[in-house]
Amino acid sequence: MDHAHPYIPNSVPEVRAAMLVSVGAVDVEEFYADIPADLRLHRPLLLPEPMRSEAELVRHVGGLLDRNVDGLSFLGGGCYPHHVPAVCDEVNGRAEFLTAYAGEPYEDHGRFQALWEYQSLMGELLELDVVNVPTYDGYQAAATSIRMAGRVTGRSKVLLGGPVSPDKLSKITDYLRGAMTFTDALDEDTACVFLEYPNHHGVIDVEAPTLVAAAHAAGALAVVSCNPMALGVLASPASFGADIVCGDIQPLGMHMQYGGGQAGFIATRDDERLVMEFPSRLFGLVPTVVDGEYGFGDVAYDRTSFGVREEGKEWVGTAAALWGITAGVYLSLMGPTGMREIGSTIMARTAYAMRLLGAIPGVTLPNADDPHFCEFVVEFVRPVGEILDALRDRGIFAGLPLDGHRALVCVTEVHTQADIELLAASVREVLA
Amino acid sequence: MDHAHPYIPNSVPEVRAAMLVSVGAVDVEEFYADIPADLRLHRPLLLPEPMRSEAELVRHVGGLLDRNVDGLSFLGGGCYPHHVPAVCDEVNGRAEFLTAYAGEPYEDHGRFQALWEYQSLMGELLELDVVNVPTYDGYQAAATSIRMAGRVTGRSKVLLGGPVSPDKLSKITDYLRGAMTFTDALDEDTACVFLEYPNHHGVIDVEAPTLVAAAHAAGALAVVSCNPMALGVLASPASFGADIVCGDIQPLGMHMQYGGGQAGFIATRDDERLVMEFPSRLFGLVPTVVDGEYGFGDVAYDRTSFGVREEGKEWVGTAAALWGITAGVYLSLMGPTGMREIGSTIMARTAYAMRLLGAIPGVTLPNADDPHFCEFVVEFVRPVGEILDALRDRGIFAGLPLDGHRALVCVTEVHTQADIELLAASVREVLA
Amino acid sequence: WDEPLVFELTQPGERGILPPLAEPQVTALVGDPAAALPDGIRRATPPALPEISQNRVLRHYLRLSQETLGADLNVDVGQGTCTMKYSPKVNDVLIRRIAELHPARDPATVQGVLAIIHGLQGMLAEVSGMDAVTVQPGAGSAAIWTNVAMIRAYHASRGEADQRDEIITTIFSHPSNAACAATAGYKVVTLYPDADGYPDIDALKAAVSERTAALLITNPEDTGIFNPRIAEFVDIVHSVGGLASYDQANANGILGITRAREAGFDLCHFNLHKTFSTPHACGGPAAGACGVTAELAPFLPGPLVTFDGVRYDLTDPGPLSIGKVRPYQGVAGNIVRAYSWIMALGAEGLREVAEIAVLNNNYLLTEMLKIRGVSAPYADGRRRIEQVRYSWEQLHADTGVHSEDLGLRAADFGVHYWTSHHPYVVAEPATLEPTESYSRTDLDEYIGVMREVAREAYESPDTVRTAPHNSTVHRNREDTLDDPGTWAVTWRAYRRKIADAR
Amino acid sequence: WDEPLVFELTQPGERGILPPLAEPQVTALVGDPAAALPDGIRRATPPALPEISQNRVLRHYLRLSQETLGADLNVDVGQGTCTMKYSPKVNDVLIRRIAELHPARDPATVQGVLAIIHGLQGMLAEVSGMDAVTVQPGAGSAAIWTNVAMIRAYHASRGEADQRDEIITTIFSHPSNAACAATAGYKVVTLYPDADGYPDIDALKAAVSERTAALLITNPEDTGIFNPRIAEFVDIVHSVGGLASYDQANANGILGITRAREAGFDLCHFNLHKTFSTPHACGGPAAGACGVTAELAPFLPGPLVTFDGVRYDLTDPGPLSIGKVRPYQGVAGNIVRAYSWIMALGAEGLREVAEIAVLNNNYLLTEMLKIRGVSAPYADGRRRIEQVRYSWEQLHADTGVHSEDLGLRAADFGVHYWTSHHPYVVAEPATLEPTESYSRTDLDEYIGVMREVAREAYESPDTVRTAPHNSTVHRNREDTLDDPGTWAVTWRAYRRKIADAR
Repeated sequence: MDHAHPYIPNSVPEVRAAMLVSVGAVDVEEFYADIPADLRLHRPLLLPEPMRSEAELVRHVGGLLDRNVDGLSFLGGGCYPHHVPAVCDEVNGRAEFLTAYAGEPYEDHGRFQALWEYQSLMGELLELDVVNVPTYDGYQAAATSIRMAGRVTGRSKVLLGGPVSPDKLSKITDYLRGAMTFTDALDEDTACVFLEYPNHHGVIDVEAPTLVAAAHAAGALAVVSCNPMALGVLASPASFGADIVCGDIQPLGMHMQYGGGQAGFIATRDDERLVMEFPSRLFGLVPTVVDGEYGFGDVAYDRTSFGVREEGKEWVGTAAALWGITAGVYLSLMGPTGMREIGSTIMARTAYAMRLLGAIPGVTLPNADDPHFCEFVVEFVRPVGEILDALRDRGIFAGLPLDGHRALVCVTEVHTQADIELLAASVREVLA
Repeated sequence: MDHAHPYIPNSVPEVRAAMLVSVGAVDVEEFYADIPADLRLHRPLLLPEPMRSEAELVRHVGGLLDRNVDGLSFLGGGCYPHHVPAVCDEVNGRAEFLTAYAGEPYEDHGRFQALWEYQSLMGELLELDVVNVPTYDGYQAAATSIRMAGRVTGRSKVLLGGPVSPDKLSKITDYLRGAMTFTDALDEDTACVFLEYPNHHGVIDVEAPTLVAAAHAAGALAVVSCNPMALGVLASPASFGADIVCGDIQPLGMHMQYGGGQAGFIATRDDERLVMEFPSRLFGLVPTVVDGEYGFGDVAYDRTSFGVREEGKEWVGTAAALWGITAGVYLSLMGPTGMREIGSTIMARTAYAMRLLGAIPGVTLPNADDPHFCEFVVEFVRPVGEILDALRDRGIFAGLPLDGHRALVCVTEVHTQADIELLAASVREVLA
Repeated sequence: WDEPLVFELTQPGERGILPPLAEPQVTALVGDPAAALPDGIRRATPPALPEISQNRVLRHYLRLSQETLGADLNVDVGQGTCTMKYSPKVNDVLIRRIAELHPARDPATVQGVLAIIHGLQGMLAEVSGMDAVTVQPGAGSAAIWTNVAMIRAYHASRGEADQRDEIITTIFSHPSNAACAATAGYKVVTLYPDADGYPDIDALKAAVSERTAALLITNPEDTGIFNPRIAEFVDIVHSVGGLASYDQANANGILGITRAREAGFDLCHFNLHKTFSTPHACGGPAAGACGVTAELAPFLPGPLVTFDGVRYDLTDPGPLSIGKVRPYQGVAGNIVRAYSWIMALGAEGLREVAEIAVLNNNYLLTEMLKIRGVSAPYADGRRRIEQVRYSWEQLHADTGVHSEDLGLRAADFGVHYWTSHHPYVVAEPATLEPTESYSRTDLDEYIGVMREVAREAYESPDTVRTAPHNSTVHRNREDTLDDPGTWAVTWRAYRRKIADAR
Repeated sequence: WDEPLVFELTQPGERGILPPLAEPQVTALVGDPAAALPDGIRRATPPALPEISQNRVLRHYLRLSQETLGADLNVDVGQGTCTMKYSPKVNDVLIRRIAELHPARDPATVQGVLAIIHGLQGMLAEVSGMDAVTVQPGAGSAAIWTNVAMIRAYHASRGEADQRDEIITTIFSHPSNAACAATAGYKVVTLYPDADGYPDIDALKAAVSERTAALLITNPEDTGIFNPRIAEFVDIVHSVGGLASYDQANANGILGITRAREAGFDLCHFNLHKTFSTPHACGGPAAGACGVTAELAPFLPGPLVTFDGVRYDLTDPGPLSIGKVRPYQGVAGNIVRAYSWIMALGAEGLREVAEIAVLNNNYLLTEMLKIRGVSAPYADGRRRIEQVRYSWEQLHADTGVHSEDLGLRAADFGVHYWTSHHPYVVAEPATLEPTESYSRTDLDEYIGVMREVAREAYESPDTVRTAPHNSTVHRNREDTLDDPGTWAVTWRAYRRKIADAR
């Protein structure tokens, strides 16, 4: 390059030349001496013409993103629209947190503390003593939880205890392949019952405790995937005996970010048999050489593939730590009262939306009498694609299509009474 | 309040009560014992119902701001659309800088250093040794610069050396009232010649050095208000003898922010007579008790009204320090080459816009042959309001109306060739 | 960090950011106009700015930020008179929405931001009881200037411009009251406190005359003492034809309790960065608001933001207006922040702000007075409103340690206070203003540091005298700052006078 | 800061943020469904979360951030293998635009973000030479898993799932290669370096058989040594019917120089948070990309982001697909960042990245080897690509000081390195990877610290052994972390096991 690039300080031609002299090289080609000619790319990469300036880059990318269309959205199904407190963004936008990585517990004391606090705050919400540093997402958390149950029990079957989203099931299926399979029966081969709470249709299954008890009676574990946002009002799965609780923390302070805000949690009792099956890092509070001082470090590091490669439990890598810190900020801000209030608001508004939509001719609600959290299934008299398209033309993204005539509609604290009424009026119009 | 507000920790009713006990008060009313009943407001303030939650607040304010309309803008005239490097926003958004205030040079060493560096970077751009901590805006900087000239010379007249925006003139007029007046002649009563460089019409007056020399010949000072963005390509006013140089740093890294990005600078030679007339704070590099260590402190603090109240030079208060830090970041990023390049780009695109608009029937350019920086006057054959309204209907904010048939059109590095061509095509259409 | 000066980071050729270049077709048509500038107007020597890659520029300023004790990072009750309150982060996010809005846009295209400006004007009118409000001034002192300019215009409109050449203020009002009056050409008369700490009413009576243009006064003053006879003060000034202008920098403790209107003021001003939570930003941008009675309204700076029930507009204020005090409509970012802050609190919330600020202050007062060596001059045993100017006079007499030393030593513990209260009417001053933003635990922590620092002053005074010990740098050799031969306001001056002279 | 645990900040009744409440009309119609939940499903005891005002929560986390040594703040060349490069701030700003975008939106409404995903896929296909790319994996290890899953599906589709039960990797490839293979049910065969530091080709020949499913290999390995016979390795595996998958975690030094295609690989992966600059975020969110040949493309996870020349769409990958590896289309924020980074550089810029990264590394190598006690095992006297795994074995032998001690001591000077390279094939390791982001001055500064720390190890080893001295906390008593009786993963566990047990 004939001038220096702002991202590459030593691309200054004179500096580059001086450094070559300093290391006794004629040319950077010397450094590539080990790469045989037949492996070399003998032409420039064919990439789009770059933007010379930041101004042009912003305009280019902004111009592309302008092609996204806004609207009033009732989409949920695993990624939820919630208000993200500004403090959450402030904290995860801090240069220190955004760009830190694998420092030691000393120069990165703040990062260790923030993640340990995240574990601890989640522990209070879940009423469990062990919570991992986040894994990638709720899908991975579910898949790993099931395999943990398989290892703990030495059994290889998993029984699904309710509707699970097809995408999540796809991930789980791939992840269990060769190790575990699905079953319809609860018997001596069953490693665990897996259930969602609330389930994929937004239903809060009041029989969940019964299912958990049945699993235990069969010597199986109960793995419960839950929406942590609901736990200010719903009993924690641990309170009715769940052994491994997992899910996605996206609702707790992460923007949806076109799917970039997902992060998975896995939690268990402080039982060595369970703890030793975690693939993830687990940070622990630890005394230091100074009395009374809190330090933090890795608990049972030699479980992990970082420590012992293929001898570790599954594998661990960079996943979603910053979202853990953020969820910690969220829970610190919300406190017990905030979590109760937001749960109540969501349930009330969800119920309100169900009432309004259920009253529209041509709409039925399959599970109208069950309690719901944050989403519910709507069945239209006409094909769902047709209805959703017509609503989209009105600037409303009314729900996720499930199948033929059904859609999943999501309502949270960000949807006002007026929003819900607009949805209902628009559905009525479309069906009229 | 029956619950605590997130912004008011001690609004927890129990804490409030306990603190009252702790200070031996029955009630907060005790603290207001000095306020007589007839001064008390015996009713609640009549304010709009507040937003309970941050989510609702965001929606409310966002909803109001949705009423602003976007478009392709060619508005300048004192506040300019430039690309703001992301690093500028990152730095001025840092909680430490955003919320610091009046700390000492020790615990706020970083703030002092950043502001001193701003002064120094501006000093290089301006080729002057003394630059103030920013004052409010370019208007204030101009008004104060003229009064400084009045005090230094002991004279009371100011001669304008070219077109000045009516608003700026309004501010200056108010500020000089009782102390100085305008004149048309350069004589022994003239404290200074005040000229803009480039001037209010975007014209780079090539006679500026001559005017400065004439002022000096009359024993007057030359006060030059300049656009610092131009100084990568234009000779600095100091290079042709300006005594006091002032202006607004908004172009150097500040978003327009509906006028919130303005900040004023004043600069002079390192001449005690001039320095002692600054009302602003001036930070200086200072040795500390540790050899070789750089500290920072206030230079000649006893000039200021902070130090000596009404005996100080004019007055000083909280003004626009953060924008000074930001301009420092901007200049650090741009360097000499960046400032030259951006100046060249702006001049080229401005000239291009002049060529294209000037070629349209019904458009004339009053100063077509003068060099321009960043803006120029366009004269339409039809009333300017009519033309601008028609362009606004096409999503183009084409310029600032000056008077009857004239508008001021601004072009910077953010306007691409295509933008300029769209403007020209639209003007042609409207005039057709 | 031992972070160098930005100039020391230069590496010729490095670039921090690249600007766009003119397109080939543009250049083909117009050439390079910058290169075509005539000699003497074309820059001959590039500015000696440093050349630094982007990563290093960022690192430099991030490190400097970490070397700055922002209010967000500490229990910032020590910058009394400045009302260091929590500035909600959500408001910083909201203002991004106006980042690219040009201030001279046609009002039809900026109805949103105008609605907010108008809304804030209305809310501040209610908070002050005044009839009309402008939020154009750039900060508190600019608002004081604006009020002085309106006072001058008012008297001029009545033909009394020359006659009324005196403005009265008090020593515990912000120095800008005195300084703005002087800048506007007024003779300044300063009232000192009487034995109770109230501005001396007899001195006022003696001072007023047909030469009196106005009284500029704070209440409560920087001592936190509310002057109960304030309405009398106003009446006295009115009785000679003067105006009364209320500096409401200290309004935080009296929101919803008492207003400018009830005391009879003609003008008042607020600092949005104090009472209304906008961030202090290392010393601005801030924002000021002026409120006036209907009689003074014609003198307001223009244009006015008005609402006809359907749309917001910018209206010319008429011939009596003082004109512009600032470009455009003020510091819009802070206007949006202040609006949002009030909308997050409402009437009940503002009153809670005031009451808790005052409760916190009296709690702090009670605990501070238990510390050896400190006192709260004036109004002995009485309550204060939202702040107290303390005196370490006794501690100084006992130990020789100055208040400033204590403040610097406190910084070693992560808190601080400032002592910029010239002239030192209160000896060895420290002004603490806890606002509503700090919890009891926070205040206890602050008090703990004060107690510890005072203990050190008595037991190991050198530790305090040589503080700071934990800062990036050590004590300045201040003398060079007042000597024209050595002061160095810029790097170029430093090189010329000091570095190259060696 | 001596910042407490967040739980210690609680004050019952304080609120950090308030959520909206249901409107009165909503409540009138539906009541309070949460309260109506049956016992056992309704939460009986509120979670024992702390109760803290907003200002204090913010202060807590800001202080913790300052206690974290982010890459933005230091010359972060010590986290070798991690490619700590400058992550441009502008990209963080750009992604705000997708913050509120639901990932299951109809493709017609998200053409912008799909265009970017598709664009990045195409650019990575060119950079790797592969035929098809997915950016769905959540990070590098997830991409490795995805490749292993595709390998498994490929062999299954040919009826060889059971027969091919071995995966071969090398000790200097990331542990996730071995671990993902094991998780997928494969027996793992690990190759060690020969005397020159290259993976032992004879060992590979001995290892391959009809049981070989694949070779997972990095090149250059974590030693910075490029294996010149890599195409032979691939051929050997191919010759027995296995696949070859290229872990391109270390691609930064070879961008535009050599590609997976040229060496004959079937699959490869990139870490967008390494080579393509997305921030490391304390350990994610990151993003991974997998590239495959046309033959493997049917096994890609779905849906695929496709373009028909007019519009972008999500397309079902067909029956051979492994299915989902992650919800939705991946970590969109990082996809936008990586796209923007490449668009700021172009082909010429990427090549400059590689060349300067390699130049910086060899500069660092030259200077490091001048320090007493350090060596660069293997390939003596040869150049390295983008990183070097150094050994302090000599220094340890001389002084008893461990590499880890040196790293902790370096942190006292504001830089650091990590030593998490288990098992320690290289004794007393330290891996330095300077990338293109650091200037010569930065590298000199880092080298200076290394020199000083090594000097201390020889001259005052206790200083090093007891480091850190400038950190917030001191050395952990690590033993409690491996004991189920004392480990404390949460505050509730700590209270139960330790605090309350006292």
